[in-house]
Amino acid sequence: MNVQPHTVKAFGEELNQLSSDVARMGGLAEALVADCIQAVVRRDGDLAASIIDRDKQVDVMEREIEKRVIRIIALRQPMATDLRATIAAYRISHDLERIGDLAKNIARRTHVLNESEPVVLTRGVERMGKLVVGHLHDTLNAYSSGAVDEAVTAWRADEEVDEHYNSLFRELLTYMMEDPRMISSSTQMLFVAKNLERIGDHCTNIAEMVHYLVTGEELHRAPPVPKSDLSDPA
Amino acid sequence: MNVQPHTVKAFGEELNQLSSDVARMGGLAEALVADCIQAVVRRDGDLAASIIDRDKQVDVMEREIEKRVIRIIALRQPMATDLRATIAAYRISHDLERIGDLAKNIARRTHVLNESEPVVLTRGVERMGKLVVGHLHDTLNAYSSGAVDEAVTAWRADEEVDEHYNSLFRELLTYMMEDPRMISSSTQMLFVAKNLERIGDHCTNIAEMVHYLVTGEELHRAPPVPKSDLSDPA
Amino acid sequence: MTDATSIREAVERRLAKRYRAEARFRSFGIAAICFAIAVLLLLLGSIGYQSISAFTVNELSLPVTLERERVDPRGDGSPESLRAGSYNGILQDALREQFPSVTERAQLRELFALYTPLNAARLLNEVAENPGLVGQTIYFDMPISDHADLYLQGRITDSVRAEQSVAASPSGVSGEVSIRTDEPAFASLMAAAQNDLTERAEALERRASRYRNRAEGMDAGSAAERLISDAATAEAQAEVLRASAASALEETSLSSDLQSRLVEINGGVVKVETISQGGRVATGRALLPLVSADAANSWTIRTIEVPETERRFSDAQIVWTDALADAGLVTERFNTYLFTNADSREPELAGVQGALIGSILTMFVTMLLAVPIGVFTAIYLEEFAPKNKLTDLIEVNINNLAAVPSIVFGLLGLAVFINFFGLPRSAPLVGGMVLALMTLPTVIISSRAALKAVPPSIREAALGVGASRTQTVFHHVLPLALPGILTGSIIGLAQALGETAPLLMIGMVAFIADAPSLAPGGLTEPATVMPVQIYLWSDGAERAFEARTAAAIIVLLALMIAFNALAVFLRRRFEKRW
Amino acid sequence: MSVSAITALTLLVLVSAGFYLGRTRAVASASGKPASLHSLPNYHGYFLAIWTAVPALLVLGLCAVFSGSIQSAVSALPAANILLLAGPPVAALIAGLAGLQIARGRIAQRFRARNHVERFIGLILLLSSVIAILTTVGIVLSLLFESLRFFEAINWQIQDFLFGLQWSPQIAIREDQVGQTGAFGAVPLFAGTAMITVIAMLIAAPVGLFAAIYLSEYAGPATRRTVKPILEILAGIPTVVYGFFALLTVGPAIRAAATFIGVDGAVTQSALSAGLVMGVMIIPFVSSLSDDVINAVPQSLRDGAYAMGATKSETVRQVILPAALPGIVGALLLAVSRAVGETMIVVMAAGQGANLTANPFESVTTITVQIVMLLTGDQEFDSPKTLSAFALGLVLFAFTLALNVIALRVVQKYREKYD
Amino acid sequence: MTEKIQTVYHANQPANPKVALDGVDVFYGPKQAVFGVTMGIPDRSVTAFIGPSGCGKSTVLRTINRMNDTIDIARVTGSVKIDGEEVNAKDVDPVILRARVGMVFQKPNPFPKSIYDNIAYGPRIHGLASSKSELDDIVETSLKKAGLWNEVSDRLDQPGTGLSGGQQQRLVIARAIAVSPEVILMDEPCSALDPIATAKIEELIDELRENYCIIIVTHSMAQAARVSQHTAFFHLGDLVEYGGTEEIFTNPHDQRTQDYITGRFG
Amino acid sequence: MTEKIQTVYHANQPANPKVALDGVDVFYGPKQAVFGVTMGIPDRSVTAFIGPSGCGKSTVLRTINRMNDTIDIARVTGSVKIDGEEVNAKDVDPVILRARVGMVFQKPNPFPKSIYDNIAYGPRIHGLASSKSELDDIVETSLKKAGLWNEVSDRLDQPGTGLSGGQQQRLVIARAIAVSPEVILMDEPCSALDPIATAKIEELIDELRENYCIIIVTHSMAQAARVSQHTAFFHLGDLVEYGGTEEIFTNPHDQRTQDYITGRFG
Repeated sequence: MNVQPHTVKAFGEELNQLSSDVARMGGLAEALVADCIQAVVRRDGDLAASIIDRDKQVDVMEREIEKRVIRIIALRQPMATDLRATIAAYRISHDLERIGDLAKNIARRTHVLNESEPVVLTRGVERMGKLVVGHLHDTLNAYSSGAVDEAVTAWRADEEVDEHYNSLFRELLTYMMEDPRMISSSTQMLFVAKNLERIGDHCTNIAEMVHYLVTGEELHRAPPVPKSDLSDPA
Repeated sequence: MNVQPHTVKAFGEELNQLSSDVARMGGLAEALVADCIQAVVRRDGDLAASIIDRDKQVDVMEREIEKRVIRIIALRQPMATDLRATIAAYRISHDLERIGDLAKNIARRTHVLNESEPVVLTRGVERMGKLVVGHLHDTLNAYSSGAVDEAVTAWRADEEVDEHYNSLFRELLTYMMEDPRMISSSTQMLFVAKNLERIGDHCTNIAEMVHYLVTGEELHRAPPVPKSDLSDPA
Repeated sequence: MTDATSIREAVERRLAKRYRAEARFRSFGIAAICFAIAVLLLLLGSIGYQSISAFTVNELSLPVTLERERVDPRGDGSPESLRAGSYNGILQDALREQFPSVTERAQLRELFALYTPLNAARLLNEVAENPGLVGQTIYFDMPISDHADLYLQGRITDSVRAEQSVAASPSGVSGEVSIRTDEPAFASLMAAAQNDLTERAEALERRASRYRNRAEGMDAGSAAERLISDAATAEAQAEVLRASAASALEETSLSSDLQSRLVEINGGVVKVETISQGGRVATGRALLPLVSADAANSWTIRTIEVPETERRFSDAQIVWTDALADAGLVTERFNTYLFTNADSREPELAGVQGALIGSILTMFVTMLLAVPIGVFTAIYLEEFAPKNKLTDLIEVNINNLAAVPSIVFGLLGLAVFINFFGLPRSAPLVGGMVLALMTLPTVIISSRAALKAVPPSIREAALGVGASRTQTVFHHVLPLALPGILTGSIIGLAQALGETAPLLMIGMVAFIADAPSLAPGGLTEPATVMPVQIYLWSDGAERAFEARTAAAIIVLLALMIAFNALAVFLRRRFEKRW
Repeated sequence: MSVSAITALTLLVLVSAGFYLGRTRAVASASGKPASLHSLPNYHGYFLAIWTAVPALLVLGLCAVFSGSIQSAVSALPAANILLLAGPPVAALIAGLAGLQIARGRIAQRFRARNHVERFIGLILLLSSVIAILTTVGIVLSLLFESLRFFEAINWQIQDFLFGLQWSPQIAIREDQVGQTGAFGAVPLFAGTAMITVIAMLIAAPVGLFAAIYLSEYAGPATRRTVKPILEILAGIPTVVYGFFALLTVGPAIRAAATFIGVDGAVTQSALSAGLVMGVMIIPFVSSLSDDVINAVPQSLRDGAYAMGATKSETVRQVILPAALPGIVGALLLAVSRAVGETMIVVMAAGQGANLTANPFESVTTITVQIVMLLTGDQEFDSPKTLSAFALGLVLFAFTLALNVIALRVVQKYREKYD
Repeated sequence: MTEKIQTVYHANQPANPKVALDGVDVFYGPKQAVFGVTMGIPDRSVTAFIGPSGCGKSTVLRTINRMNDTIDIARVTGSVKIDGEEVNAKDVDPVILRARVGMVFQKPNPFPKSIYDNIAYGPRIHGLASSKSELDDIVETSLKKAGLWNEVSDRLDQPGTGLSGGQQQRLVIARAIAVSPEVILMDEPCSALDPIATAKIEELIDELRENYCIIIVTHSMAQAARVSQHTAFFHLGDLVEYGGTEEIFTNPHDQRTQDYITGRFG
Repeated sequence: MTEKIQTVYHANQPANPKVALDGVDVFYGPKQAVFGVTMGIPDRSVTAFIGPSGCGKSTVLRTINRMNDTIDIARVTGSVKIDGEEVNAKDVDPVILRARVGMVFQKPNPFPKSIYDNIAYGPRIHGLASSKSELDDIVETSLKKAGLWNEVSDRLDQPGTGLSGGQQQRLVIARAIAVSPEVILMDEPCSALDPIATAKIEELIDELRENYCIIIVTHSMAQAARVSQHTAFFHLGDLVEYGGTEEIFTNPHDQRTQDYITGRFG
């Protein structure tokens, strides 16, 4: 972003380290989300277990980034872009941690799902999952490259995820009503979908932070679209 | 905490303003949570509508606090306790905003609930809600007074909320299986309970920040308690 | 080289050598300071030592009978009449009264040289002031002559008395007297004279041989010839001396270039001229008549160590002075003449009062001109002057003026003030103006330094609250710089006070016997100043002027120390820290 | 009471009246609000006082200058004495009153009295500083003018004056020998001056320099407090005292010492004794100038050297002296010019014989001695003998001027570095 | 050097600037030190001038009370207006101007007089007090405003130079206040002080802002951030950017400002 | 004054401190300026001394190379050890000590010699180079280490005083490095410099830390935070708190440290 390097190289390095940590954490979270969908779709208990394990790593990274941010603020008094980069890293790491948590939550639900019948709607969840992973990927790319346009695109795309979630919700509800045996697993699927929707929300947050980081201005959320009756009020 | 005031009074005032803003925001969020439970219990559509409206205020406050925090970091270069207070305010406001969002989400669900039969389990939700509101209240008190012990107590109490949530989850599941007509409303109730559980989690976060703010050290989360089969993997 | 221990070794290897160099360097510094202090002490010590005799004076107090007809020839007691009196005669008579035996003209001249006739004028003044004295006999105090004074202070010669217990009988009481003893009491004197003669002969011979040696080393020429002739003369003189030395043990005539021997016997003094009969008989003139010609068992031989030819105070004068002193007519007291009299040809009456007044008048003019002009110039240059060619020129100018030799200012004064403007020569007015011009750069430079030392922040502060430049300078800068300005001005004036050369140029070197008046009119009267007075006296023929010079120096130094003490006091008292 | 005293008193009263009038008028014009005045009331007072005093004093000054001519013009008239006595004061009073009247009308609320008063003060200051220039002009003109007359008297044989080997101005006093060649050859004087200066500097330079170094770098505060004033005493002693010292103490001592070691022809008034004493006189000059220069070297440089592990002498020799060198050179040059121009010591101690010799035990003469010799006593201002003193003065002035200019340049450069 | 991008202070340009500079150039001899600075400085707030050494910030400051007049070789062109009144006009008396525009310098420079006389000097030369009691009032008010009254009220007759550095600087501020200026210029007022004294001065500046137009030149970006509401960044004699302090320190628009503020020095 | 709470540097107290102070008292005449300071300063890191004016931080610094010796009235008691070797012992030669402990001062003080001679000064007086080429090597290495080589390599024969303030300060650091010291003391090395020069010096300090034990006294807390790994806070001659810089600036244990760092001055 800045061609000129910091005169105090160590400061520049610290900032670089911070953003590369965030990027690495993003990669980890992205992998967790992709894998948890696979775990649900393939009913893969081992993968689910590994996700739960890997999420701990994400949590550790978040704590490290938080420490690093406080350290930078306390010792370097960052200003302007540097300050924004620091704040953005802090916020994004928080979102990524939540994403990791949500992925972990999804992975946990595979245990329950595996015990019941295979749910038909895994297809829908898989599609929604791919969409979310795609957005997450784009957002993180935008962060790494500092491309505002990409971030805005990713931010806009969240509506699509919401639509997906609403249709899934309705379908699952119908499903449960049709076959009460499926209630337990469908409920789990409901939560999986909800979690994916939340992950999408966090992507939006990240995209907003990228926008702030680059331009210094906040992206204002569009006014909430009125929800239809059967859609889930998010 | 510090008897001595800041030599530059404006700085001290800004910090005080920040923490009083956070406290005010906390009060608002607390009211939202309490009201949304009332709305669910009493099936009060008007209250629900007002909650949705008031949440916007919480969102605005969060953005204001965020701006203020960045302003303080950029212009005042806070150190030591001041830095921790600033960071804590930032984090807590974020949690409070989430709490507001979750309360709003609960309020939205009353619309759906009102259309269906009254759910039996409102009692359980109400109890759980009261518990959560109580914790939130205690945590916010701890923030205002800087009492670490209270914060730690509130932090510990989150397990209780989790237990409540798990029993509610099981009951609702059984309920749905018994009466498929209740599926739609029970699902909503499920989400209400889940949201309350999330609010509890946010209380924990706030308690952690209070601990950090006062002592400068982080409260480490206890290792997750192994969940029973039918409990919801949070 | 980055190895810590090897670096340490390298450092340690050279350490002893470095410390030796250190000690050497330091000792140079100490030596320099010791040298400076030693010279200062030597200077002050030698001047102090030389001045001692000038601060006391031996006063001759004679009973003087102011006979009416001699003092008041017209008899009307009018001032005119009193002025016509023959006071010197009265003084001469008074002195003769003490030594009735002195009658020869030549001896009388010697006797009257014990005081200076200028004292007659003093006596006249005393009588004129107090006509009631006429006809009375008073004790008149006057300084004894400078030589007598020096003699009494032991600065002309030492003398040794040898007590004799051999019976000696003088041949008479006055005139030519020969003293006869049974034993050769005077033999030792003969031996001493012989020794003395021989030594002097040897010294001459040594010098002659040195001349000859040198002449041999030279090419033949006028210089060599002169040397050779000099050597020949010396050898001839040595010959004569040796001859008289050889016969000395027989009969010695104590010539005046040998130590004088006086025999004090029976209350009289006989100057030994010849010794004969193997040292049993000494013959000479009675300088002071003996009371009787009886044989005496207790008498003294007094040796005056400096030969009579080498001093300007004869044996007779020594004896008379001693006699006067013994009679209690000579008293030693603090020399007030030094301060109450102006210059005089006679050292014993010479004083610095005239020069002091001249100095005061001159300094007054200098101060009045140099200080205000200097301070104004400094203020202008430091605070107001724009940076341009003119002010640059003034600056360079002043710095150069400060180092222009003082004598050049004298030339300026001579050419401009005296020749061009026609101001009077030798006047304090002109001297003051010349010294003012000379002091001006010093005052300007020290004032500027004092102004410069006031931090610019004070000026900014005053300008910042809306003071004008003039207000800034006169309210803030000048008061702060004042101690420095005063100190600098006083030091400049002190310098001017000690300055001599330019005043020589404008004729302030004249002999001024009357002190100028302190009134404004005195500014144009001829005058001299302290340092010039010192210069004049240092040239004085009379030996007593040496002491007077030294004393005048002490007075001048005291003045300058007072000036500098004032400067130090002002600096201490008013110095402000910022 | 004399006329002048009455005049002075009247003028004083008039000026005070002017001051008071200005003040009151200003206060009145402000209509009770002094803060609304452009200048403080006192400045209005000063303004009127100046306008009263200056015309009056100018008139008095003019009367004094032209009094001679007026006197002769009116002496024919009866009652001229009264007119002469009373005229100038009355005229002065009238002028003062006129000035007061003219200036009075200008006092007003917005009148910039302060600026006018300040401009007047500025003018006085400027006039003062011009006197310094006039002095130099006076020196140059008088020296040049008289020198030209001298050169004219010796038929413009300037080269003989500058390079001639014989100096005997007494010859020239005889009318028939005016301008004879060889009589005014100044080389012996130059040589004598040079020899004495060299001897003096040989003493003063090392002693002064080392004393300064020791005082500023080694001595403790107590030593500095005692030794510095002692050196200052040395500087404050008038030169005539040094001359006396040289004449009576040093000269005889040197002669005795010279005779003792077998040098012939040693005299009391020798170049050596004058040079030695002059050297002593210049010691404090060198040491105080060097001290200033050394002290101007910032402490931080010393700290830097000490922190590198340098010893004191290394710090002095390798850091402080190189840093101070230009200043020290300047100081030494100033000392040389001082030695060249010094008069009294040489007059008293160096003798008067214009010997061209390299033997320091002999007596030599210098430029300044000759100036003194030529100009003391009775002078006829037309004889080349007297005029030659001015030519010598010109040479002296030119030489010292050149030295000073160089020295001041060097010192200035040095100062700029550390200001 | 002549072509330059001048960021106009668009959003916060005050409608009625207290001090308005328009195309101000300053030359030192033949060298141009300030290039066409145009800016409006609002009343009742603190405006900070920042930038690297030699960027001309102090020079611009000194055009406002014509302190550049005291430097022989300095020459100012362009217009400087206070309340719409031209400052550089020939008929403006700089003495009166400087009474309207107080100035505080880098090194505390109290007069070596008593504390009382330090404060009273300005009112005295400008004839602001007609009686002793009026003068006493001015002194007390000024010292109170400068927050120094409690510390020195019992020793007003002692020299101002005996105070500590920070107190001296507050004394100097009180002295400036005493002539009731409208604008106070401060040229690095804290650079000679330690952090404690600095904090006290900054607190004082913050209090004074309510009544005066304060312009402060500072080396320390952190200080500019702390005390000012508006910040102007100068570079090589150009006004590069001028805006709200928060804006400048979180989101500067010009790359040079950005680089300077974040410590990216070439 | 005598009773005091001394926070011991527990966690980060290095096992083998490069410089160890034990009960160091310093007196100026009859006045005690430093009270029993005990601390161990680790090698290959930057330790900052902070505290208000007159807190004794510079005085403590100057005990390490015995620069207090050059002040007549200063007296030091207690033990100062470098690598376990007592510094204050009578038989320790300050010349050798100062060759081991370099020092950089507040005002850049290059000698008025050429850049080359400035650097070569130390090696020359200590006889560290046996040949001209060896000396050339030392000069080049030192200038490179001080990051100045690129700026001055083509004008080594020009005077060091002609450089800019920041370059002069780096020249002085290079001069200190040239005698291969083990410890480098810096007494407010940036207080006379502008932000740009300061940043460059800070960068240099950060680079040098890999090879030297650096101790820096600074007025600026921000600077201490930026450059140091360890920070010691002094107050009224006491060492109040000593610890990791991050710890001190985010979570100091002593109330006085807290108050000072957060700007709460009495």
